[in-house]
Amino acid sequence: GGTASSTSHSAARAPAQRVVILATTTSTQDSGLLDVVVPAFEKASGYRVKTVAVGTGQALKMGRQGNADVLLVHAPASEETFMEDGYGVDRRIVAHNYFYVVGPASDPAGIKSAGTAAAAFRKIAASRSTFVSRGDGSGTETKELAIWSKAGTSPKGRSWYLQSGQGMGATLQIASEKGGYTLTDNATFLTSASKLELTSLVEKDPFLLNPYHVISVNSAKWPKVNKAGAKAFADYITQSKGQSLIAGFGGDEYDQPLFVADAGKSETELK
Amino acid sequence: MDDLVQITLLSLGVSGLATAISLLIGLPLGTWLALSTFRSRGLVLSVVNTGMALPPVVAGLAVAFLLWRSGPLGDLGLIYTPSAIVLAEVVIATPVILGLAAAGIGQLDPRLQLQLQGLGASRWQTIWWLWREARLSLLAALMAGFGSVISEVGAAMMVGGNISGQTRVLTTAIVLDVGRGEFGSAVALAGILLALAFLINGVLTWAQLRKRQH
Amino acid sequence: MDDLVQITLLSLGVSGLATAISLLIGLPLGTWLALSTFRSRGLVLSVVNTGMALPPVVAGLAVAFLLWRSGPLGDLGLIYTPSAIVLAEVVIATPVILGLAAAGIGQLDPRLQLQLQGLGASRWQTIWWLWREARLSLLAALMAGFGSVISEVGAAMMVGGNISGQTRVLTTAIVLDVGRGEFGSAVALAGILLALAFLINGVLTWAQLRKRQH
Amino acid sequence: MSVRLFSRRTAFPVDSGERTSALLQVRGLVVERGGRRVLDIGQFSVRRAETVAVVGPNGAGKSTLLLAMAFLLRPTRGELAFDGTPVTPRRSLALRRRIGLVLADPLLLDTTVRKNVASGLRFRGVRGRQAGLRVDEWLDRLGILALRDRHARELSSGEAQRVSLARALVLDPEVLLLDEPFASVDVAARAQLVDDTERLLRETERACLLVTHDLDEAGRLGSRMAVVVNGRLRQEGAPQEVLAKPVDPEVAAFVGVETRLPGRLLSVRDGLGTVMVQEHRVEAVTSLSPDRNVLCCLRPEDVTLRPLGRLSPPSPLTSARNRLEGRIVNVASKGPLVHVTVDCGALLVAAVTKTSTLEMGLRPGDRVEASFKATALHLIGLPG
Amino acid sequence: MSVRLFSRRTAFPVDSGERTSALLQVRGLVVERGGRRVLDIGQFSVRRAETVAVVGPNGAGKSTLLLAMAFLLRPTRGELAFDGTPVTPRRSLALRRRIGLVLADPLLLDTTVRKNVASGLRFRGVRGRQAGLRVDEWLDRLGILALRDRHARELSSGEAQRVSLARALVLDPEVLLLDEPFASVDVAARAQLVDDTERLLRETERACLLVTHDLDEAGRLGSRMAVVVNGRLRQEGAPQEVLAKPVDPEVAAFVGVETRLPGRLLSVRDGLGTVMVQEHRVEAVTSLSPDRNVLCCLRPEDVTLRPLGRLSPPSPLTSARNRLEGRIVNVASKGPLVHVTVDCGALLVAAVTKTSTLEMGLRPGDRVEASFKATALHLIGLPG
Ligand SMILES: Nc1ncnc2c1ncn2[C@@H]1O[C@H](COP(=O)(O)OP(=O)(O)OP(=O)(O)O)[C@@H](O)[C@H]1O
Ligand SMILES: Nc1ncnc2c1ncn2[C@@H]1O[C@H](COP(=O)(O)OP(=O)(O)OP(=O)(O)O)[C@@H](O)[C@H]1O
Ligand SMILES: [Mg+2]
Ligand SMILES: [Mg+2]
Repeated sequence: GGTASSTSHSAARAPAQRVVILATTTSTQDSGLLDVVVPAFEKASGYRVKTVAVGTGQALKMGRQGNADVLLVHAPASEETFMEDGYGVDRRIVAHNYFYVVGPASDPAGIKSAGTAAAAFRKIAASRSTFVSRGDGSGTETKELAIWSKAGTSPKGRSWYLQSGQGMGATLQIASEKGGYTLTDNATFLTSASKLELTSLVEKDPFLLNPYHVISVNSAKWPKVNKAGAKAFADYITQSKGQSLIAGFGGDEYDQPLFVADAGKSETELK
Repeated sequence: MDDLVQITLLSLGVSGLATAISLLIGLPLGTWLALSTFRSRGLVLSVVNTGMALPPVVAGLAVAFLLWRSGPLGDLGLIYTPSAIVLAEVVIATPVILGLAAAGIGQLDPRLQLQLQGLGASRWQTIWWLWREARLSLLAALMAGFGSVISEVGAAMMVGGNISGQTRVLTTAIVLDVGRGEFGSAVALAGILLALAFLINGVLTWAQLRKRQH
Repeated sequence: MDDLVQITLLSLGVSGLATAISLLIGLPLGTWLALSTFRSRGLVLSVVNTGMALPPVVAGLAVAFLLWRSGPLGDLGLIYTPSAIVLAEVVIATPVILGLAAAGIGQLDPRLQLQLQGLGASRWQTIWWLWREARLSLLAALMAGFGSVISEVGAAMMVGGNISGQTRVLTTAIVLDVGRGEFGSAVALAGILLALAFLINGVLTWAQLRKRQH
Repeated sequence: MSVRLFSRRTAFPVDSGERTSALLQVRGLVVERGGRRVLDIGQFSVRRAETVAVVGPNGAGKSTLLLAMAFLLRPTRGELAFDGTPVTPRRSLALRRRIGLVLADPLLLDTTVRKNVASGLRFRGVRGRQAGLRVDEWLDRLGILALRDRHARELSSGEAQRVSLARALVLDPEVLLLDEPFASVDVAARAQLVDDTERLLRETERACLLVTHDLDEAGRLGSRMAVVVNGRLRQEGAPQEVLAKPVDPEVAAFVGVETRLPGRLLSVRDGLGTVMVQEHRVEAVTSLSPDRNVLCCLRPEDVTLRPLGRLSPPSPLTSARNRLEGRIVNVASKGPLVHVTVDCGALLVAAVTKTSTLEMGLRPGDRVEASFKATALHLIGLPG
Repeated sequence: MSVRLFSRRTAFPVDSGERTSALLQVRGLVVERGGRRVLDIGQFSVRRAETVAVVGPNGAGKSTLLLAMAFLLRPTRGELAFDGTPVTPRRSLALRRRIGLVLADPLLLDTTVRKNVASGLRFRGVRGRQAGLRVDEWLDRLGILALRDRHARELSSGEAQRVSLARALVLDPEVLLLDEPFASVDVAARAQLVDDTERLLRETERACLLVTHDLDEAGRLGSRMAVVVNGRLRQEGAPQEVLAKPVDPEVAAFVGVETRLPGRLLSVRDGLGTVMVQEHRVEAVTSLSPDRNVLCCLRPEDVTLRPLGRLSPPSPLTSARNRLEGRIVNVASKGPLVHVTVDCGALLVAAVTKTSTLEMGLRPGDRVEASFKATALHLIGLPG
């Protein structure tokens, strides 16, 4: 049935290539954001989006190999390398949320008073409290490592420093079970907080900003890339319709919206 | 609710098709392996049995390499379609069915083959009756093959993409729910999956016992 | 490199132990199921075969519920340890070994049991020789069981946590590499895993063929 | 011990005469297989130093009886005792280990010939050199020593059957249960084996239950013969007696009484009865009372023929000898003998050696005199 | 067609006399099983309307020969032809469908009796009512119609063997290959079956290769008898001839020639030879040349005994009759006969009917005269 309807659709709306492959990180899918945005985009544009939620590393790899048309990711450093290497075009900010440093309510390292993430990490290291890292090359891990280096410590190889090598949900679960700390994006944390024995201890540090960008894969490098589709998706989520969907997402269920729509802002504006 | 029905049907369809194809490949090859006596048979058997240990995600990766746009079959546009999942699951289930079928048929009395041929059975008739005689093992092989694909997630994720409404099957939906911390929903989906498997097994077991009252 | 050795050994140890335990549970139960003739035998067989379709992640989830701090066995502190993985893998491999063993033994000539007892075999001696007679199927069952756990990832992730240096096994490492986009490394790990499986299968197949030259 | 003796008595009251001698005994045995009652035997036993040959048509229940007596089939009803001890599931293994069983199908284990033959010993914990020597000795006695390292799947049918026999004999059991043990063995070896087995059973005073289709074998090995038909024990007794004096027409037919003629017993004097068979009056030794219908049974080998017509001397008179004249209607070779059917009004079958047949020149159409002793004619009472 | 005929000729040059009659033919057949050469047969054939009975000791290769002739074993070497057509793997299925095969082991399929018997028909595409009727007819002829809906696993051994027979006979094949087809069938049914089979083969003019351990059966069913020993075809010929005139000592022993005495052929005149056996001088009809060592073969049924000592009349003189006096050393019952061993210097075995034994009162120790015709004494040439 799929192919039959697809031909009739393409005849009506006439996008040359209807399928758009969106490679994204698991956090956007796990939070449920894409379940709202993608169907709306499909309805509005006539494209069919194949959302592939994978690790950040794999998403970027798929972009590098031309196996995706458009990326929605949150690992600024890796993204910049990706752009510099010429695999992406048209990188735009979509939204942001924040990372939290979370841990057990008892807060054995006493980081609640630390103020900044770096200070909190120093306390964790000093008290040798358990810290669970994603360790999966995700944007979250990249950010975590940046914080460690800002804090001036290197936790790798320490017995209290665990690398889960898993997604945010699983990592939070491990941290909860082990009574340890971890760094999490607020969207994932808020959606699963009820099942966890973790509280948010450090937030609102500007360094903990978590920006999401949309990047179109360079069709000059990979001619098979659906350039028009990628642009259409990027346009949609950075323009009014998409932005309002993002801004409203999660607001009813949680005390705060999970994402802040940022289209058009520049990196520096966010901080 | 609609979603659930669609996911369930897709799971069933994809796994069923993959199992059927694996059966079509594995049963003849397994039969041949069981009945032939060439030198390196042990080696081939080991390779096949090793295939049972192929991690689904690796099967998925291999198929993805094939089907990705950058791969040799990229132009077919099969990646992130149910067909891609079927392909990967065939890779997973075939060694299971092949290996177990070879074992089951290999356990038959070798003289049975002679007796059948002596009754005038053609090659295919002979094989058909050997299958009948080994049906207990072959049904177990079928069930193990089906079980291996209906329950696998790595390949379905990798080449299917777990795309809602398109390639989301029960297992990938379960993993998604688990990732979201929605354990209740995950367990419910698992319940559906197991109920399905039970239904199919029940029908097959019943058919097999009916034919073989002690 | 050290890491690689440790991960490989852990994989082998965990899967080996889980398979061994599953064999200890599945083989006797499967034998009993094959030889007994009680009324609801078909039902039990169906349930067992359904177990082959249990998604690893669900098995993992079930064991996690048990072992999480909030669970009934939480105080044992087993979650995110290799023991937890073993436990979950036992849940996965047992139905496989049980179901396939039952099929293999069920395919034996029922008079063989009488002949053995007639020769003065005790219950255990009888069962031992029946196993010998069905060894082709039983080895395939063992390999399928081992294959199902050495290749599974959902349960190992869920209850093991894939914690580097502690509970990271080959499959979870592969999944991690895939997630990182490090496909080459993933394939290399898969190579190690398959080489391992091949080695084990080769040894078992050789042992079995040695005893059964045509 | 005395308590057990007591409980044994209550569980299975065997009369004291039997208790000493009956090694294997069943009582009220009913066995159902596949939902059908295939065996229903009131009382049957195998005594020490005795070989009971069980014969009967296909499907009669002989193998079932043997399986039941090896405690391998749970009977629907009935009591079994081994050496005076009632057989219970708990005791059955220990008792079974005093038995040697050979099934009709060799059902060899998937290993070498030697290990097959050693299997029963291994089950009893006998291993090592001692066991090896015993195994080799029996392989040798059965003429299959050369095959000892062969895989059991690579044997001819006769070879396989010998392995199966060796497997039971090596155990030197108190009771041997043999189900058609020589069926696939070649003539020469079979003659040898029957002789050997007979000697073995006699010398070691072992009990044996032998199921066979060879009445000759049954007669040679069996100290008693039991005829099972349709799940029931029809007759039991010395082989000669069963062959000569079957109790009913079915048994008569089965044991090879070719001449079975209905007649009427007119009178009996001093145990010698006069029977009217069609127009003939013949004499038979009988214990039946007169004035009843009978079946006259005559084994072919008890009938002698004499050609008539060609100036034959009058036959010498013997006491109580029946003589009937008739015409040969059929001559059929049966092994070393020839079965000659003579129509004397009623049809009589006589067994004659080939040599005699040739010498007398017996051919269909010839007139002959058939004679048989009154003791050879066995009467079975019929209703009416 | 003519091309095939031609190529057939080159591939398998059969002489024209045989081509018309040999239905199944092998030449230079060598079969290896389990790495051992188990069969090595120069030339052997089964002609139309002929039954060849194959006999031989266990493990001789009889079943192997039968499997090879059913194109079921790929021979190491050798050529097979069916109806003049060389058998190739491509043609073997079509040719095999003209054959009916019964293996020694019934090997029934895991289904009902009826479906088992119908299986061969189904393989040939024969189904439906027609097939059903044929199946039922044969089930009836074999006395197992009542079992037709039984599962094949629920049969006694004899019942299973009858199913296996029915399965082959229902096909009405051009050639029947039967491997010990009656081994587990009961005496009565067996006699009936042998008769029936004989009539069937005769009336339908079918070819048949029958492997059996029953020499009597072989003699009755076989128009020819083939003796296989140790993988080689030792002798072929009319059953009477094979039994009476075995070509070598091994065959002689196998076919039941109990008296086998070494002697020296002194002279031959007009085909009548004089042989010195120990101190005795006996006469035998022979075609051997004199002055060589021979084995004197004598079947027990060809020897007649006459008690001596108790005022016995001088025995009537018959031409070329050998007479030896001796003392009985053993009397053993063999079915309806008694084998009496007489020590006349050399040991002679005579078969006597039970009745004669009793009438003559033969007992060990008695002096008797053993006599046999010169035609009954068969000489086998020995080296030297
Ligand atoms: N496994 C079985 N299940 C059900 N019925 C059976 C089974 N084996 C035998 N029977 C039936 O039980 C009856 C007795 O069988 P049994 O094997 O004791 O006969 P038997 O006297 O040994 O015959 P044979 O001379 O053919 O060996 C037969 O009617 C047979 O069909
Ligand atoms: N499957 C086999 N593999 C290897 N050797 C075999 C196999 N079957 C039989 N043999 C051997 O081949 C030889 C001939 O066997 P075959 O079965 O032809 O004998 P046979 O004459 O039929 O004997 P029997 O009278 O015992 O049935 C024997 O030495 C036997 O041990
Ligand atoms: Mg029987
Ligand atoms: Mg044979």
